[in-house]
Amino acid sequence: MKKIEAIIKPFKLDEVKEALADIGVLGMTISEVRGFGRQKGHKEQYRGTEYTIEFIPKIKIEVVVPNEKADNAVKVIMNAARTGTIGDGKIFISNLDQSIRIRTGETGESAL
Amino acid sequence: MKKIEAIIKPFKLDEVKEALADIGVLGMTISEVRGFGRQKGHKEQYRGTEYTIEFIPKIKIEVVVPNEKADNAVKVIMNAARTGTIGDGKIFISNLDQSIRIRTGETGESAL
Amino acid sequence: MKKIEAIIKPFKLDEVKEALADIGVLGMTISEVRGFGRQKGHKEQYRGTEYTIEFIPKIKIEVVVPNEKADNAVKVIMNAARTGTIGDGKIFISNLDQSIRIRTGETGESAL
Amino acid sequence: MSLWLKNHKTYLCGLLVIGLLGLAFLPVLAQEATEPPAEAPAAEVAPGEAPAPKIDTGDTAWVLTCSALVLAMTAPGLVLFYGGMVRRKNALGTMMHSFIILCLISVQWVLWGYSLAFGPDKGGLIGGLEWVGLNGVGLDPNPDYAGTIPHQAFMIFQAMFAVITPALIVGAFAERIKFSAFLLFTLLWATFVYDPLAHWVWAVGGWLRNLGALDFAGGTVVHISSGVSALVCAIVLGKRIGHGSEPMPPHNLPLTLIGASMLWFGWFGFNAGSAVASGALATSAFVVTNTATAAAALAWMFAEWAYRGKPTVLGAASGAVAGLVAITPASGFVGPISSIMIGIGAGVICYFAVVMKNSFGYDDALDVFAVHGIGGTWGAIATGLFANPAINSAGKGLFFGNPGQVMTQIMAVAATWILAIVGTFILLKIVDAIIGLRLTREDEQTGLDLSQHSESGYSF
Amino acid sequence: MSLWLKNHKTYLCGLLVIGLLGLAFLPVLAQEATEPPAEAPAAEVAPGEAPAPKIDTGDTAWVLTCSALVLAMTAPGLVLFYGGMVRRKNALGTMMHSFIILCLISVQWVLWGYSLAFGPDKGGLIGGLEWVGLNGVGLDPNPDYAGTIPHQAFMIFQAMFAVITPALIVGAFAERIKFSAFLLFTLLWATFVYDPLAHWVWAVGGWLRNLGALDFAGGTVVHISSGVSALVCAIVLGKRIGHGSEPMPPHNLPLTLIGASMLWFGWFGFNAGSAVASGALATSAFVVTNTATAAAALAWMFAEWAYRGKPTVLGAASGAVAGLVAITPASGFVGPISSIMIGIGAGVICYFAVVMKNSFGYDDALDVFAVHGIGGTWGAIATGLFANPAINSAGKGLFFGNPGQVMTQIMAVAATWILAIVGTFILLKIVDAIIGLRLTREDEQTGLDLSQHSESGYSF
Amino acid sequence: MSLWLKNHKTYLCGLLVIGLLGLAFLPVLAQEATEPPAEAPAAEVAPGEAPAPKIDTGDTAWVLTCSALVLAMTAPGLVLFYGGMVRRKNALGTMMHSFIILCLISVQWVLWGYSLAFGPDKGGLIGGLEWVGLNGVGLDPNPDYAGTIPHQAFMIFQAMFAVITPALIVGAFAERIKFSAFLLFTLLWATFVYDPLAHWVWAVGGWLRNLGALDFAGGTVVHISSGVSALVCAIVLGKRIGHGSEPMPPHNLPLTLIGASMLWFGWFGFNAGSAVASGALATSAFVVTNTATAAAALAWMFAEWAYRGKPTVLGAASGAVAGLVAITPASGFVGPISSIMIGIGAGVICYFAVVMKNSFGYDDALDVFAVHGIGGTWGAIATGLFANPAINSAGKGLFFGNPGQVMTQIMAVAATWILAIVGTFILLKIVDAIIGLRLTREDEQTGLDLSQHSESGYSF
Ligand SMILES: Nc1ncnc2c1ncn2[C@@H]1O[C@H](COP(=O)(O)OP(=O)(O)O)[C@@H](O)[C@H]1O
Ligand SMILES: Nc1ncnc2c1ncn2[C@@H]1O[C@H](COP(=O)(O)OP(=O)(O)O)[C@@H](O)[C@H]1O
Ligand SMILES: Nc1ncnc2c1ncn2[C@@H]1O[C@H](COP(=O)(O)OP(=O)(O)O)[C@@H](O)[C@H]1O
Repeated sequence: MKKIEAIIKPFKLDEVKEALADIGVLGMTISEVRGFGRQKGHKEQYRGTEYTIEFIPKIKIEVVVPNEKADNAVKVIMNAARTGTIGDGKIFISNLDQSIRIRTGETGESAL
Repeated sequence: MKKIEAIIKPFKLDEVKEALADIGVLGMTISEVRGFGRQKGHKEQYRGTEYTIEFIPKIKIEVVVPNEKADNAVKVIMNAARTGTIGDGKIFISNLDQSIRIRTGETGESAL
Repeated sequence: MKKIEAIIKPFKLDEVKEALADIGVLGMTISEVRGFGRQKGHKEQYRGTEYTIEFIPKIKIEVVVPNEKADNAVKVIMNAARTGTIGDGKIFISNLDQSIRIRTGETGESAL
Repeated sequence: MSLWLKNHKTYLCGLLVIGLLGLAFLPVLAQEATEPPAEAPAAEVAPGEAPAPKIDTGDTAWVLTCSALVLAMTAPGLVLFYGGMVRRKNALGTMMHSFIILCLISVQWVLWGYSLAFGPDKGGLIGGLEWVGLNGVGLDPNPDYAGTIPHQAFMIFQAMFAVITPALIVGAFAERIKFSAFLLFTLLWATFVYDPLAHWVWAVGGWLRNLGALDFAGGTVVHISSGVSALVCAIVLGKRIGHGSEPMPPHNLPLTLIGASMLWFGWFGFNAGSAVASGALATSAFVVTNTATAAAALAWMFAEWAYRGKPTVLGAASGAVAGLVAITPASGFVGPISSIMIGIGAGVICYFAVVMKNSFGYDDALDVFAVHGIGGTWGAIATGLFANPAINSAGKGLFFGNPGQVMTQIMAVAATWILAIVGTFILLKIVDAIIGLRLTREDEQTGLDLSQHSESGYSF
Repeated sequence: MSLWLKNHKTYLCGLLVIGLLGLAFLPVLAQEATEPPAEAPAAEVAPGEAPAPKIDTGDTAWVLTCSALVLAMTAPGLVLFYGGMVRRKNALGTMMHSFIILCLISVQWVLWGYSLAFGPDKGGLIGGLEWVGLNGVGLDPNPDYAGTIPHQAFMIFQAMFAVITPALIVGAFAERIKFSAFLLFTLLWATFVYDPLAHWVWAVGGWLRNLGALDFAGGTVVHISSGVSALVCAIVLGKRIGHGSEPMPPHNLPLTLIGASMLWFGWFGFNAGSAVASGALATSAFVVTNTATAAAALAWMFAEWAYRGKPTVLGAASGAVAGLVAITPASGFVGPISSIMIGIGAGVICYFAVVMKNSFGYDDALDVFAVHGIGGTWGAIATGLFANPAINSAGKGLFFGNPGQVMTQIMAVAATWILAIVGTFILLKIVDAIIGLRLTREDEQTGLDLSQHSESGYSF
Repeated sequence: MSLWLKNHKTYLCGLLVIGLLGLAFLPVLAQEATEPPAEAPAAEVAPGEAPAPKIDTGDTAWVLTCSALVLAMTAPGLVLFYGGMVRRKNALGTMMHSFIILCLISVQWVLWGYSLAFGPDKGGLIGGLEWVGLNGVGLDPNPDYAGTIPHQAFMIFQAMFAVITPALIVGAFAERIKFSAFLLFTLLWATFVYDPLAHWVWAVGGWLRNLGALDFAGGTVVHISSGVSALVCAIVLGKRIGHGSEPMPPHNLPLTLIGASMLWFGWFGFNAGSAVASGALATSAFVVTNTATAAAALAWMFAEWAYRGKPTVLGAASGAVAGLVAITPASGFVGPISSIMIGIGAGVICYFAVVMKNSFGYDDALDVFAVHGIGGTWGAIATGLFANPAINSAGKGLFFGNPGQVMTQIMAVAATWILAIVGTFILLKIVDAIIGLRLTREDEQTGLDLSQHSESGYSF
């Protein structure tokens, strides 16, 4: 199994979710993260002071898929999350030893 | 070393923590995530509009353990986190190259 | 490529970020997590009741670097994040199969 | 049929509440249409003409202002005070409790509550139905209650008291009651506990009033009654799931502190408005209210600091509320130095009442009993101690040479405790039988907001 | 040059607003300097002397109190009510809308708004410029409007109405308007829609006033005008990006509920203050305001419970506001039982107006039209039905034997709708041409807070 | 022993505060008991009887209402305004500062503060101890201060001023002061800086009052004194850890905006209530307060927009407060157009004072000096410019032909600056020696909420 982690722009979440559902990936876990990279942050000003907020809100999607589905999943995430502007984010893929469904104890791909 | 990531129902956190402590796992990191899967979300209604909130609050526990403790840790997490209803969550296990304790620079299992 | 995950004290974030930038690591993703370990939590009291809050706020930094930069990155994180007191946190290193830049589709180290 | 009933209990309750409200409704509509134009307030808009004989503009301005202030005690005051103290998942639902009581009792009071409480006396125990739908409650002063303001001004001022009393109770069953059951219980409690009690203490002919019990602004009627009823609720409903094992810290203490501030602000209306006129007595009540509250907040804070090592913000806020409660019955009878004593007493006594709660084991979630029940009892007795005839000739306490007053006060307290305990217990059992009081385990774990209202308080 | 213009449009707008404000500014400064000391209020500070002949201290206290209460409706009332309902990224920007309107119109009103609205009548349509800069608006009573309070007290009370009316509209274009465009539109709308309309209905010589239309506290002037204008704004601006596809839940409903509470609290000033005196009429208005509001909140809640299965907190809060809106024109004319009817009507009608919105497809983000436009229209007509001459001899409705009143009310409503639609449409087009109404796509996605104000509401 | 002392300093401070409060306590208790029943307010509740000779119900209603409004400025006004501006970890602790000052000074004022400030004059510098414990401060009017309201009404109105003044200072030492040190400092400052200053300016016999300095509602006494003292606090305490290097954005600006709104709302009581009567002068003060505030908010916003490119919400809120500050001393002396000038001046001057702060390098965390110190100074001088004898015969400024007034104003300002600087500096040094002013590094990094109060503001 592969674990795919995608850091995307927050407003793209719904599209990515739909795209994954379309290819039969029906589970995922997301979290709110903040990213730092090429994309410039924004300025905020409070009375006399100005701050540059360098960390930008992003959504991290974690989705575990069987090996054979990984490439396809990456592809649809990329298509759905892309706006073409800096800061669209990254996809990281790593290997997973095992996955287990807590409710039933099923393991491996049938746990997904 | 193994990294165990468990996505569980939030109100099970305390029980899981106790269960891990009982087998001598004394460190862990948790985060608030939202999950999408078989478990159905809930409806919210605001004036004329109804939304289905599909992402459900979950807790992700990340715990790094020596290889030989991994199976046992997975077992106690599973037992403590299980309610038997849909949405109990998943456990993902992956391999870790190295771990380091920042304070002392210790590495490997002694860093845990 | 290596994925480095560092759990650090929140007020050390800026220093770690600067330190990484100094060695040319210009992207990272952070999230707010809570940690449990040797460091003791704090007490809170509300009217008649006293609670011990065992989970302590931490920042998790995730940064993906080419293999050859990994050791250096770990070193600077360690130096920047260390206060020498309990709870300074951990660094976990694991292997990454692939990384992709969503905007361009670049893969591997050039995606970072 | 019985299955259908079971599934629709929640909804049936709605109908029940509507039905009860509607009962008194139709007969009085006609009455309004034919209401005699006893006086012509319209004259007021025509510039230059004299106002109706006895109405004093300053007194009326004051009582209307105070009525608005007392409304602000319930919403946003209590809404915030209680809403901030619960867990996030119950924030909205808890706020809704206070808010909807404001709506429900405002209508109940106009329809039949005022008549039961202040209508023509029946045997010292209850008002008659003569004033149902405010029939006969017009814009001329009613000298029995307030000689210089329109009768309806007195009525609406009292309405706000009828509103806040059940709203105080909600802290006891917070985080675990069914919304429909809560609605029905509130309506019944207002009708069968509050309205009679208000009659006993304040109405012309009420037996406790005749007894000579002193209660300037509602120590017994409002605070003891709600505090003691809260205790009964907490015991009958049982503990929240996880009580004692999981931490249940307040989700938003800034809201609670603002709520306490709004309570303080509004309480000037409550106490100083109870003079039902502007002037010296209102001023005196205003001054002692502020002083006792401040002293009580300091006392709670220092007591906690000494006992537990840290002065807390929630403690200071709670102490302020305890002080407000305790000075309420005394506010028209005592001077500033006495009010400091009453405040210090309230802060220390209520703090230890809160601390001791844990050893009794009931789950009065937001400490209504400790603050309003115990604080109100202390205030009622303190009135019997500190009442100074130089402030108000109507009241003379132990320290001013009238030991009998303390006994009278204790009798009034006891009567209130008994009515509250018995009445609340019976009503809870009735509502439990009809609808069931508690949420299902799953709904409780989900929280009031989603399970009862399909809403989330926050979406960050 | 034209590029420069394009890049600096935003800033130019600021200058424009300043300029417009400044226009009436300089001429009147001199006037103030030479203002004759017609009366000597300073006498008041000297103890023992008699106050100026006709000023009543109770009435003045009441109207000043009410002015403060109506201010609290806008800020913090509307600030919170609307601010809590938008998404987090627009929280501050939306709150700013109400807050800055308070600032902008407070100044506009003093400079020229009051003169246009209440100044010496020109053909029933508009006030003259005689009172620009409050020239001649002094501290003696003006018996045309209020015979027992200083003229400036009446002026400042009305100022708060002029403030809140455009502030109600902001719910319609929430989350997508440029701040500079918003500022300019507001200033124009206040001047060219609100001021004339206030003249028509309330000023001596106003044609709707002469017609005999009943509007005690501003059902047409304030609520229909803002509600209908809101609809036009929603249509002209178009939908928010993602409307209908993305969820847009309120980010902080506790704030909204507190806002509704503050609206309720402040509305006592709005309605009962409209008696411009303390006494029987103010009391009557106070009582029916509270009762109708409570009934409407219950009605909305039960309607929603029946129709959708759950009683919501936002529903109860919205129902309360609908009730406040509907009772506004009727508040000085009807009795308590009628007010329950009006409230129930408001709750049910406005709830279904909100539900039906979705089938029409415009994006009135915070339902200003459904609550204020529809609710106000219902209230205006209901005034023609329920006005009871026993309460106020100036008003007699259908149910009290005067069928003609309903027609008069409908005419006033129609006139208001027409002025609001035409005026708002033209002004929006003008502002769109000068500055452009909508945010860029990117700014809208970023949110008002960062894109318009470089601030974040929360930093947790 | 000395180790024990060191470890228990915090707690000792508590005792010290109690002790100080208690000092004046016991002697006066007996007095109250024997207080002669000089007048019988109880008569008021008996319907139909005439009120005490000189008390005016409208004036009393107004002053009591205003007292409640001024309380709302501190809590929830300042609680929210300051509480929203700090970082999350200090939210509760900062709110506590304002709240507990309300409690502490309410008691101090009754025990000895009022006597020091307004008691029988001793050499123009301080009041005597004759009125300690409100001995002799009864319910009959005191014509020296307010001839138509009970003396205690004047006293409680003034109490709210004594409360808010030290509460303004807390913005300067926010996020780094020890709670115990803060408590002691506040009590000393109120006693040794505020009380004498209030005497100088307002008491019969006070030397600045005799000099003819104009300060209608407390520009010098309240704002300059707190603003200048704040500067001293900021310098003596030093910068917060991380100041200048870490971002320290406000954690909850909606709260700050609500706080600013409540300040505006309550400030009507502050300024218009300072007429200590209802009527023309109160109305005039009310009108100019609203107008100046609005103008100042706009001015700050446009200044910032021009200077930094974006109009901010915090800027508008800050501008409103600056306007309120500046109009305070002028509010009973100037007309509406002048008030616009004063407001514009306040908005622009205070904005640039805030901007310039950074080049001086002190850490006045929430800009108390820039807003209250500078804004108050501008207001005091502006009073000398714009005071119009047509509004109030007691004041005549430069523009109305009296150049000397400006000099008098400058003298009053200078005297206030000197007292504030010297007094605050000495008191800080004393408190630092006894308890230590600053938190430990670790406590500061943890935040006030956990380190000082063992509480978390939010638990989301
Ligand atoms: N080396 C990295 N390790 C982990 N996350 C990264 C790394 N580089 C970038 N990111 C994440 O990807 C996001 C987008 O990266 P950025 O450089 O801004 O734009 P782009 O993806 O278009 O190159 C960042 O905000 C950050 O969350
Ligand atoms: N393929 C997946 N990848 C990552 N997380 C998943 C995946 N499938 C499910 N999850 C996580 O597990 C949670 C529970 O899954 P769900 O399908 O609802 O129930 P169950 O665990 O009982 O099968 C989800 O809410 C989500 O957080
Ligand atoms: N076994 C573990 N797996 C995952 N995270 C851990 C583990 N042990 C500790 N941590 C994380 O590291 C943080 C610091 O650990 P702690 O034991 O408190 O101090 P130290 O790092 O000084 O040994 C914890 O708060 C937790 O977030």
